[in-house]
Amino acid sequence: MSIPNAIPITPELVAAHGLKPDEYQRILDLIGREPTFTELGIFSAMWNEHCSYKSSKKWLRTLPTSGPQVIQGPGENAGVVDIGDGQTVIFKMESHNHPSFIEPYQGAATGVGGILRDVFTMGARPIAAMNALRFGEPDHPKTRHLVSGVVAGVGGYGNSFGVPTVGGEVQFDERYNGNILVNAFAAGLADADKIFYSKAEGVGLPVVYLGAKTGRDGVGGATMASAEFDETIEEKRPTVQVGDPFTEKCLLEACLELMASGAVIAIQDMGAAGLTCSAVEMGAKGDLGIRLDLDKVPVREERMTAYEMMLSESQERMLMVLRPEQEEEAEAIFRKWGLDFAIVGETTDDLRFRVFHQGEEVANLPIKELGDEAPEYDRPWVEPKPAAALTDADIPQADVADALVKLLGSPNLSSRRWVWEQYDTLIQGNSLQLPGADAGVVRVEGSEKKALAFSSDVNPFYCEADPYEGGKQAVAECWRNLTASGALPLASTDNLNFGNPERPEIMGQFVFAIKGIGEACRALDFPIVSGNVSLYNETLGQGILPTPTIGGVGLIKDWSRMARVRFAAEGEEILLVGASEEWGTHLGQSAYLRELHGKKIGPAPKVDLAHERKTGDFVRKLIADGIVTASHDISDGGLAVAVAEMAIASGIGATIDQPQNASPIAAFFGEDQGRYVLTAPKGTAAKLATDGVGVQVIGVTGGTDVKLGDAKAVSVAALKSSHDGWFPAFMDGASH
Amino acid sequence: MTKARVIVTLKNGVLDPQGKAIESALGGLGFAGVAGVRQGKVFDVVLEETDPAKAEEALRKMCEQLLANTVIEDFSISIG
Amino acid sequence: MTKARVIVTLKNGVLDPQGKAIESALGGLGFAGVAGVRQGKVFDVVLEETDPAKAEEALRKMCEQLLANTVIEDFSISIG
Amino acid sequence: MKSAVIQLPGLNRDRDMIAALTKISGKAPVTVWQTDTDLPDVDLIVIPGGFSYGDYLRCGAIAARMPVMRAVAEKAAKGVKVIGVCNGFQILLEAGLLPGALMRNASLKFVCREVKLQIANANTVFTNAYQPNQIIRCPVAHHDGNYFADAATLERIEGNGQVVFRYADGTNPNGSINDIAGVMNENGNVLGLMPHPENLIEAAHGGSDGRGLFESVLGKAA
Ligand SMILES: Nc1ncnc2c1ncn2[C@@H]1O[C@H](COP(=O)(O)OP(=O)(O)O)[C@@H](O)[C@H]1O
Ligand SMILES: [Mg+2]
Repeated sequence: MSIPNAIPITPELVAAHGLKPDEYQRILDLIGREPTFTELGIFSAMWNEHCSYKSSKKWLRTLPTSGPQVIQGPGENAGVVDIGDGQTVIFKMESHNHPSFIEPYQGAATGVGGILRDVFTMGARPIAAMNALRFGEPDHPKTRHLVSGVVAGVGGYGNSFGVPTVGGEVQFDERYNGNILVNAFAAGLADADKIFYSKAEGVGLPVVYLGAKTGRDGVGGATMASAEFDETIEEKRPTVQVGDPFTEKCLLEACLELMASGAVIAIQDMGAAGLTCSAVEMGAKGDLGIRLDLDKVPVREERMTAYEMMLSESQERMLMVLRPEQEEEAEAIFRKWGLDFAIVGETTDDLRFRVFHQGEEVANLPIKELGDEAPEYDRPWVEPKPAAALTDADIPQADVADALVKLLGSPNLSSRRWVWEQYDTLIQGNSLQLPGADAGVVRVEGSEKKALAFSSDVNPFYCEADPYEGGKQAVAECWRNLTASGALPLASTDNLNFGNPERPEIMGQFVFAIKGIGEACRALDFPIVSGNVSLYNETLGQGILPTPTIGGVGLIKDWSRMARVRFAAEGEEILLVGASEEWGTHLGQSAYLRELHGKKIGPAPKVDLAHERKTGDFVRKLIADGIVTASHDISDGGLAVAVAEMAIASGIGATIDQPQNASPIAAFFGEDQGRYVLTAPKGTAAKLATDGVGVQVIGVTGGTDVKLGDAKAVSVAALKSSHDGWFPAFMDGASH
Repeated sequence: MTKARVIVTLKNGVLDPQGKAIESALGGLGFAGVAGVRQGKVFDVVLEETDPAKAEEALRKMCEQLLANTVIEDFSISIG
Repeated sequence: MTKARVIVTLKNGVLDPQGKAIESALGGLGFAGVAGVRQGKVFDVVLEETDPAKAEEALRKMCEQLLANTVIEDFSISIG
Repeated sequence: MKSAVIQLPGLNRDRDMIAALTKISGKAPVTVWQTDTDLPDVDLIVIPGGFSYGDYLRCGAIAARMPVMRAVAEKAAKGVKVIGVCNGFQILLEAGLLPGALMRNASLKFVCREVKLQIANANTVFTNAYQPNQIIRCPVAHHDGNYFADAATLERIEGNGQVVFRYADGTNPNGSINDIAGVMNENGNVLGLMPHPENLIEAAHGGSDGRGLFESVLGKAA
């Protein structure tokens, strides 16, 4: 079944590699001859959208990526951020959308494996993971199968590897029917003086292959991730990669042990397009050539060709440049962990990427140009037209209490407990806040007081209505979730999931979302230090909702002072911070309209970044000063849902005033931005110096009911049963 | 009643971490000369259907829809 | 080389949560008349040993020592 | 009181366990690698949780056959106290040091949540810091914790008081027979349990109900 090496290069073959005729011409101009079959494979891997970012690079450059806290921004395996005391947090988010649609368990599992590797390649021990998932409408025949497979896959890998999953997102919408999104985030800890990079240094040094053996898994995977789905999808199946979390855990321990020994000069994990991308990157970054001898590569299948070895996406592998005098020591560490260790090449000074197999030179390419000369496009785009404003007639009225119960039990607002209970959220013994909180919080080992907070956010409905405001909002909501837990947001990572960039309206979404993200990150001092772009999320011409997921990390200086969502006690005053006198006004694209009335209409809420920052800084200070007893940001579903979540988490009820001169629907379900609900002992608000931040006392905690204004009281138990009920009932439908 | 046995195995080339781990464990226990292990699943199914051809047809459908993950697995059915 | 297949099944009376879940899932998918499902494991083992009797003897030991948990499982071996 | 923690590839709650033992006894345990056959002279051996060898084949099966486990069995026979938590429990069962077997959870899903545990036998070296029938909080995190034993075995271990922990108040997360969460051997020096007391020992964990187990075997730190 193996593919012979001497295959004539035809236009069809070039097209099958996802290379456009002008891109192929670029290859011919660059090397001055026809590429060999293996070389064609190498180019297709390096120049596809996934690896080269050819459609997005121009726009990614506009994002803010630096700040005094940033040690390493985008361009390495993961971003590195200072958290004081010589410690750093290293993190990134990455998509595994297409593979997860084809084989949900393995697709999601290998997605988690890939992002963990990105983090520990840099010398960090992973301490937290998140997963942001988007599925088609619940009634779609594939949805349950995909949910159950993806969740089992995320858990299957992360639990076995041993990293706590502390947060994430799950959302359903018909626009993901044919293209689900699986975005995985991981963060690790490393000392600032023990970070490892991929830049090779020194000529004539051994290039070492580490980890698992190479098979034919995912040959052509990176090419697939850059292609739009069509009916031929069935034929693309055999490229499925299988994850082996046990080997990954051994690889983690072996790598950290090896790094501590001082033997590592440069290291790079093999992700998309495996050996090719990792070798080229290590060489190109260090201004060195690389020479590989494929006969030395540990393989697990017979008669593998050079082409297959260069493009294999077998998991749990790394490439390293080693200090030759420590070879024996290094090999012993890998043997102890039962892993492969093989010297497969060396660094050279000729700036060529030369690959040998069975005595033949199968590739000889200019190493820098493989990356640097990749095509870059300024794809045409059109400015998105924000949706028209709503009129009163667009907004159906409803009983506030009934609406709240229903909203809490709707597919997109119900509790995700069914999901996160399949994840190990406690392992490592440092989890301070588990999923269900505004942010997952993990204690920092080696420090008495420090903790890190994590959140992942985006509202794709806002982004569809207005990519610019939606992009701003994704950043602001993430920043707000970190703030609500008491953390100072440090930096973020993005996972930009969009449709086909060759369509100007999709490209327009992309351009404007990035504009919004950049602006918000600048205004909030929340630079982007790593990220990933996933384009072509489109099936038969229907694109997904624009979904720029933002993953954020914040620092809590003293975790005994962090805030939780749950009400702390009865008889405390409930403070609404950052809201207008009418409390809420904005219902465009709200959960109220969408989940209860099936209407995805109206403009996205506007994010006033100055207001956002001022309000957040104020809230964070109140938390740090120990003044507030509970804290929650207001997002989907508005004030009513936020208060209900605080009640459900604590089992304590609340009574909220009736807003003056305002529509109760907008007041309770409006999704105006930059707002928080806090609680504090009675009389606290009156004594606060608010510095112009709006603080209103809107009610009191206590009892067993939640009562919103003039609406009837609903028991916390009823709210909880609605909130907890939908997901298990939905998934149970799978087997009946 | 029909008793049937369904065997589900990984397709060629698909990584089998379990088989690999077992292979090396056997080596560790002193069993020399183990050249390969692949792990699969077996389902012993009892059907009320008595016609073997109909039973086999039903089992094939069960395999395609549930018992096997045909993206990465093959299956075989034996009746009786 | 000898190719062998080892089948490991749960002993009668031992709880089989996976088999039970599959049984009810099959019902849910509309397959009527499934009277029972038990799930087991299959190992396809390649041995360097060429003598079938010796191969079988080795496999038996592997089963007893590793492949089966004889507290709850039975095994059977077929060669070739 | 000296303790040792066994390390095998794929175990991943070893760090949690080492931290717990260190915090509670004031002394770090020694660690023992899977190929070691010479165990140090200790009073307590702990096999922590995780996915030894990926839990491929059966949970704990491959680990149970590693050289270090022969040494653990010898120590156990001499009366040294042994605790296996989660995967450690599975390993002890596979090694034949405890009766019964652990099957896939009845839900077929991994489950991580807090449950209630009843101290079914407080008259053991592992539980004497608890009250008889005391109900404690404890987290679980596992895929294969569904305890099973045949009728004769069950009768025997119940009769002998070998059932040490039981899931209480309807919180059985995995379908275990008789709500069994932890069992010991007849001699009373080898204990296996699915829940993770090491993850509930301090304020940061939101409670310290798990300390009792460690305080029973180690004595309270000064
Ligand atoms: N896939 C998931 N894995 C883990 N936790 C999740 C997942 N999906 C949602 N959660 C958790 O459920 C809670 C509610 O999610 P969400 O409504 O998106 O939060 P927020 O509105 O605060 O951004 C959060 O604590 C989140 O971390
Ligand atoms: Mg929130």
